[in-house]
Amino acid sequence: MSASTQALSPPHRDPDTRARLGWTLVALVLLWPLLVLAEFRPWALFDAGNLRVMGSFLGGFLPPATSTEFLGYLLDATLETMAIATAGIALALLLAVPLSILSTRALAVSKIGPGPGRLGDRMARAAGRALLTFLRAIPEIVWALMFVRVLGLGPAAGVLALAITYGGMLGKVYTEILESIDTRPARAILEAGGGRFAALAYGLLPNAAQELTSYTVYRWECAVRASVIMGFVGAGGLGQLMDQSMKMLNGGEAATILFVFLVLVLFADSLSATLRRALA
Amino acid sequence: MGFELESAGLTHGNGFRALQRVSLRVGRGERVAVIGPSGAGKTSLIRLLGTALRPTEGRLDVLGANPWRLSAGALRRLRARIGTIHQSPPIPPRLRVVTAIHAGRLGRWPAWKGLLSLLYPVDVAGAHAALARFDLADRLFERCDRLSGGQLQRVGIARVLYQQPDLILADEPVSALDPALADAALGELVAESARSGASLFASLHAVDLALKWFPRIIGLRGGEVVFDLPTARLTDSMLHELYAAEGAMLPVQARDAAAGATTDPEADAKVIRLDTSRGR
Amino acid sequence: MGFELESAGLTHGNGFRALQRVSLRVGRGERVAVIGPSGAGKTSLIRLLGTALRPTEGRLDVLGANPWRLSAGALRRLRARIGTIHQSPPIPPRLRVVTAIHAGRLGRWPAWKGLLSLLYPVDVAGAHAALARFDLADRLFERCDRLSGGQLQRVGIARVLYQQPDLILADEPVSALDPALADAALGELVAESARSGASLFASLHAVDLALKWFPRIIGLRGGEVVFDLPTARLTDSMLHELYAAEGAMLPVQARDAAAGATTDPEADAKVIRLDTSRGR
Amino acid sequence: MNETREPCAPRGAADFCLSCVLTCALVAAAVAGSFVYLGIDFGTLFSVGAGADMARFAASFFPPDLEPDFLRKTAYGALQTFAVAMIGTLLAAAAGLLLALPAAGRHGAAAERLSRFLLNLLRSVPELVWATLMVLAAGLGPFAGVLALALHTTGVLGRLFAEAIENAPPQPEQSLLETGSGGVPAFLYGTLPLVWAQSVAYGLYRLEMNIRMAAVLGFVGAGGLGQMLYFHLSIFQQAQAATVLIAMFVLVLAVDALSDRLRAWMGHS
Amino acid sequence: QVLRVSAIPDEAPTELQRKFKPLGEYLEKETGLEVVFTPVSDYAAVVEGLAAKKIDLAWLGGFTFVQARLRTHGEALPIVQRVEDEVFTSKFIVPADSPVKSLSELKGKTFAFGSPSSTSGHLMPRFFLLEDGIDPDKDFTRIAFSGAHDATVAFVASGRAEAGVLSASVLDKLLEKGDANAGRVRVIATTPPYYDYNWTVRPGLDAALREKIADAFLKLDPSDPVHKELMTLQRASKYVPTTSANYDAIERAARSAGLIK
Ligand SMILES: Nc1ncnc2c1ncn2[C@@H]1O[C@H](COP(=O)(O)OP(=O)(O)OP(=O)(O)O)[C@@H](O)[C@H]1O
Ligand SMILES: Nc1ncnc2c1ncn2[C@@H]1O[C@H](COP(=O)(O)OP(=O)(O)OP(=O)(O)O)[C@@H](O)[C@H]1O
Ligand SMILES: [Mg+2]
Ligand SMILES: [Mg+2]
Repeated sequence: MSASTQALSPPHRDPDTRARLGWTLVALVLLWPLLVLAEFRPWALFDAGNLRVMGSFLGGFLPPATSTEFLGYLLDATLETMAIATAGIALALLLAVPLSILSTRALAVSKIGPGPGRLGDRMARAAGRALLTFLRAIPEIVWALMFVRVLGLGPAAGVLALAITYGGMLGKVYTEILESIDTRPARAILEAGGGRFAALAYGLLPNAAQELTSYTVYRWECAVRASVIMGFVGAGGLGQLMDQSMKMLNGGEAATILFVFLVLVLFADSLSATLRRALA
Repeated sequence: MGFELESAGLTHGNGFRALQRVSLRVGRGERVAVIGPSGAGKTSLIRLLGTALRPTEGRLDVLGANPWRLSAGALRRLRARIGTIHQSPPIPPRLRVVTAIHAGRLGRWPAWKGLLSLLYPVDVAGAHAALARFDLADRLFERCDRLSGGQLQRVGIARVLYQQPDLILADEPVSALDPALADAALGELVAESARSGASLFASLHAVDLALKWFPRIIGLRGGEVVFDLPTARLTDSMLHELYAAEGAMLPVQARDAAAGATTDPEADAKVIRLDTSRGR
Repeated sequence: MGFELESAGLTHGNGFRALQRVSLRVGRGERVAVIGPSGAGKTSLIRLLGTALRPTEGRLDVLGANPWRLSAGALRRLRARIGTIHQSPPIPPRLRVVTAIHAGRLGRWPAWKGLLSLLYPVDVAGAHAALARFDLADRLFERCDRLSGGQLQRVGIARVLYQQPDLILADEPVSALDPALADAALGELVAESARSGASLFASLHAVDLALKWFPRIIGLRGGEVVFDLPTARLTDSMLHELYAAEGAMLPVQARDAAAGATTDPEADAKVIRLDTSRGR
Repeated sequence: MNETREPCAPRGAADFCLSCVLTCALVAAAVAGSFVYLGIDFGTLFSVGAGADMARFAASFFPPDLEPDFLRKTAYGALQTFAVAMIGTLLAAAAGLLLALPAAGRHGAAAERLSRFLLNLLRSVPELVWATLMVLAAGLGPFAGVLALALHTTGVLGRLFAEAIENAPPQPEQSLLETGSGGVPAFLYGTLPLVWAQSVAYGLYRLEMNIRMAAVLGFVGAGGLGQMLYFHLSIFQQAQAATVLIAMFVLVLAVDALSDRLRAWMGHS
Repeated sequence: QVLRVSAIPDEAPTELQRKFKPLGEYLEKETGLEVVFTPVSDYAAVVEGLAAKKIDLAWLGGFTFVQARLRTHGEALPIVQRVEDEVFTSKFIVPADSPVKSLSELKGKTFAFGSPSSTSGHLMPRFFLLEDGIDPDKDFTRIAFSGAHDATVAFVASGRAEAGVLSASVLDKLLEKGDANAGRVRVIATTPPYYDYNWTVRPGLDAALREKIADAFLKLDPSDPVHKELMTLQRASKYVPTTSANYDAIERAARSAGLIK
């Protein structure tokens, strides 16, 4: 073997150095115009005037609003928001699960080799991915306006809009999670003649189930926060309430709503922890 | 027919040429061992035969068909007839042993059965029988990450036997087992091949086991077949030559240091001792 | 002193008792091999000594200190002096070989050096030298998932030698290597121990290698020490007994079937042949 | 040889996972309950005119406004949106990683609780609220948007990173800790290479979300595509809105392609 | 049989809902239909709802009506409006302690409109600013859309924007209520009058029903205490019939301000 000659003169330079240095430089050079465009001025934060304005606003957060009328609104809004989020995520899963199974590379038997049917497979995968991208690249509000034409004002249009965009996002993230774990077990099953679902269930899910679940729960939590968009088409909820109080700079109400948000997030977090433990 | 290779070659993605000019023919029910130094290409060869990699040159025929000319469905059926024991078993750590064994038959089972078995093991008795052959019956419902190295390797073997393939490919199937168990496990593999008429093609580091259990031995070095002989015609010098190159490349000063400092008078004796009669 | 165990025991999380009543004393610079059937507790013992697991009973002393009484900092310094070669090297697949080797010295290096080395390898020459001892110098900048099984195992050994520990624990360090290379690699380990005065404690499946390179052998079965003797005083019958139990448990009818069908007249010869003189 | 082992009995029935079934039933009940509570009727969605109606709505976006002047404005908006989202995400990724380590339980239980609560707090305040606060703190303009995105995204990425870290196989890092390495280097050598790809994917994915989220930030003067979309949709300038949507689409596609490329480069087939 | 009603969100949706409650009950009584009010927070949703015939009756701003008219090919019909809506104005405000005295001094400042589709909060002020030689897109350093009239006051009062504009009637209402934010702003200019809000019915609504609804509004009499309360909430002193042609001027203004292409 030729190694003996190399052994005498060890390569003292990492062959990757140049590429790494180059990419770092490129990144730095590109960062500069971005900072300019975003008007990055951290010192503005410490401007005395700004601090005073913000301080007095934050002061307005106390005491939180606790009038019974407002709490009544809040309870209604919370229930409605949770229902919208749950229904939306449920529909989103109907979209996301098949599409992500379709577009996960680790489940494509034709990638091995590559073997027969790779053209069709590749096209199906590309179509799946394109559909996912399309679904989530169009903002919720546009979908919502479209469904308003058919379903009228109210939660139905909001739920559908949520389902479509979140379906696109969940599908993409599911795909990425399935591809980023150890895919050798799934591959071994495909190599032993197993099908797509078998490889998914026996090869990928045991390792990925926890992460998939916790991401889904996180998305549910996002859907709760996204109720501001649902408000656009008459499916009120917490987000809309929050939006109003912030616009009116009504700190007390905002504080109460924020507290509800925090409670919901903590709930989602413990739900996710419980599910993860169950799946461990 | 088991399989046939005609001047096949394999170049890895990074341009490394792992196999070249390999021509082999293994008949139905035949038992062949492949031996060779580390990095010789044994695993690559087995992955080629398992249709996990596609030869970059030459022709490959497995179980009477050229896998890379088959339709997707036919390839899948072919793969279900090939069982591969991997060097380190590709089993998700969280899977239970019974499920890991069932995964072997996913190629034959309809999809619903595979999915059902994940919820409720459908063939406990079959999995139990396969495990019992390797002294592991009591670990049926254990999680795979609670097994010792040798136990996990045996689960990998049991899974392939449970698959009931027509061609068994084994990549160092007993590397993590003690001599007695290694011998017994190879005995099981040989017995299975004899019982079902499946061809058995195994790569082995333990030359004595290869000589004991296999009537035909193939020597591989640097990606090429060095010899392909009935066991009886294999000579000591052939084996020496097969493993020689690498011994010679170990830097000499380190060995000298060892020899100088060690208290064991045998440490500076001839390092490579291969004796075809040992273990027979 | 190397280490000392006094009637130590280990019970795993699921209540499985992997070790019991183990008393051992290994001096500085001493070389000891532990052998025993699969599931005997070899890996458990080595993890105990490597302070990866805490004994559930008894007393443990490593390098003159009880690790579980030390402060966090002192425990860390102690661990930096223990090098463990794992049964399957726990190296992230995407790491490059040079980085994987450098990881061995993280315990000695200040944090900044470890961080820097991730970007630009700080000690290419050192890593190169460590690899060269195992005939792998030319794979310095390769990614670990592009290595063969044996190559990866050698990277694991080289990493521990690069660490320069005072106690080398090796869990089946040569299971994926061919006989010649296995012998040479053990030779390197022994030489290192002789040069640096480090104790060497290795579990081995290959009894012949254990007998050849180690002056003292410990037999482990069912979590208990069966014998602990100078190599010279080990008898054939002791070895037979050590491995006997499991051979007896393999179902007999399968063996018979194999013997009946096989063409190899030796297949039904005595299965377990252990000869203390072989390999010497 | 191992008397402690229980004799093997195929106890398949005992393995039937009761709590799994209960959980599934609970989730199903929650979903059904939600639909009932909202009184949603999707019936009209499948009525005769529905498809045509939606198609008419979609058709009203065509053809998009391609006048050079407007294109220039859109391009500038797109750049600014990208810049705001990018800087916000970068800041968040750095902060998120720092908080993820204690949140994954690496520095003791107290640190875990604290950092988890901090992450939850950051995340439970929607971008919009952060934006309002940041406008007060830093004045009207894109920088307020950057800060708002960064604060919220820190909470999100911190949590996602922490879970990815918890899910990664522990052996590599464990083995380094056993050689006495410090916590941070052990993480960098043992776990980071395993979670790197997934974390970058999450980061890029969040970048994409933030590009879209800039739509909501538009009205606090953070400008960019978001404000344009809001403006043109509000006054029914569908042609202009279509151009903005296309620009957003292109940005999302670009980030998607970047994500794919990066992950392939990091060695995932 | 239901009458589906909505309104543009020129104020907070909960506020709209509260205001609508007595009116809804009154309409229920007068028409004999069940009245369902859906508050939304997006102008476009109301117009889409009207065009898709998912809403029967909507409270629209002048500019929103013009958009609805275009979107339904002239078939959306305005039926009634308050007398105040015939001479509507907008007011430009600055923080009380600002040195600014006239519109021309606003150049180089940050400026808050209401919603982009608001007549009094965006369209007409923009039109009159343009006539005064101020191009909002070029002459203000930054434009923010607060989303609602009362939000504009909050924006300006808190210093988030250096100036803003809103409907005169909302500002008056806030001042009456003694709103804290309204006390912290100062009016620097008022626009000439124009036609604004009206109640519009969807295309194809049964003519008899349309008449019934219009009559119900026109019948409202401030001397009746029940009606009085309802009208105070709506800030109406009297309802008068209106026609589509009244809004042609707004359409022209919108075209010249480039908001309709
Ligand atoms: N994915 C890959 N990309 C690039 N090179 C590879 C890849 N896999 C293996 N190789 C290289 O191909 C050669 C043969 O590898 P292979 O795994 O077949 O060896 P082997 O005979 O099984 O060795 P061992 O006994 O050590 O397992 C090795 O030099 C290895 O470095
Ligand atoms: N994490 C764990 N939880 C429960 N049981 C375990 C765990 N790890 C190992 N065991 C059990 O402890 C026993 C000893 O395991 P250990 O890994 O020490 O065996 P070993 O001697 O190394 O065997 P091998 O030669 O097969 O590697 C085995 O029976 C194994 O099933
Ligand atoms: Mg191999
Ligand atoms: Mg072990």
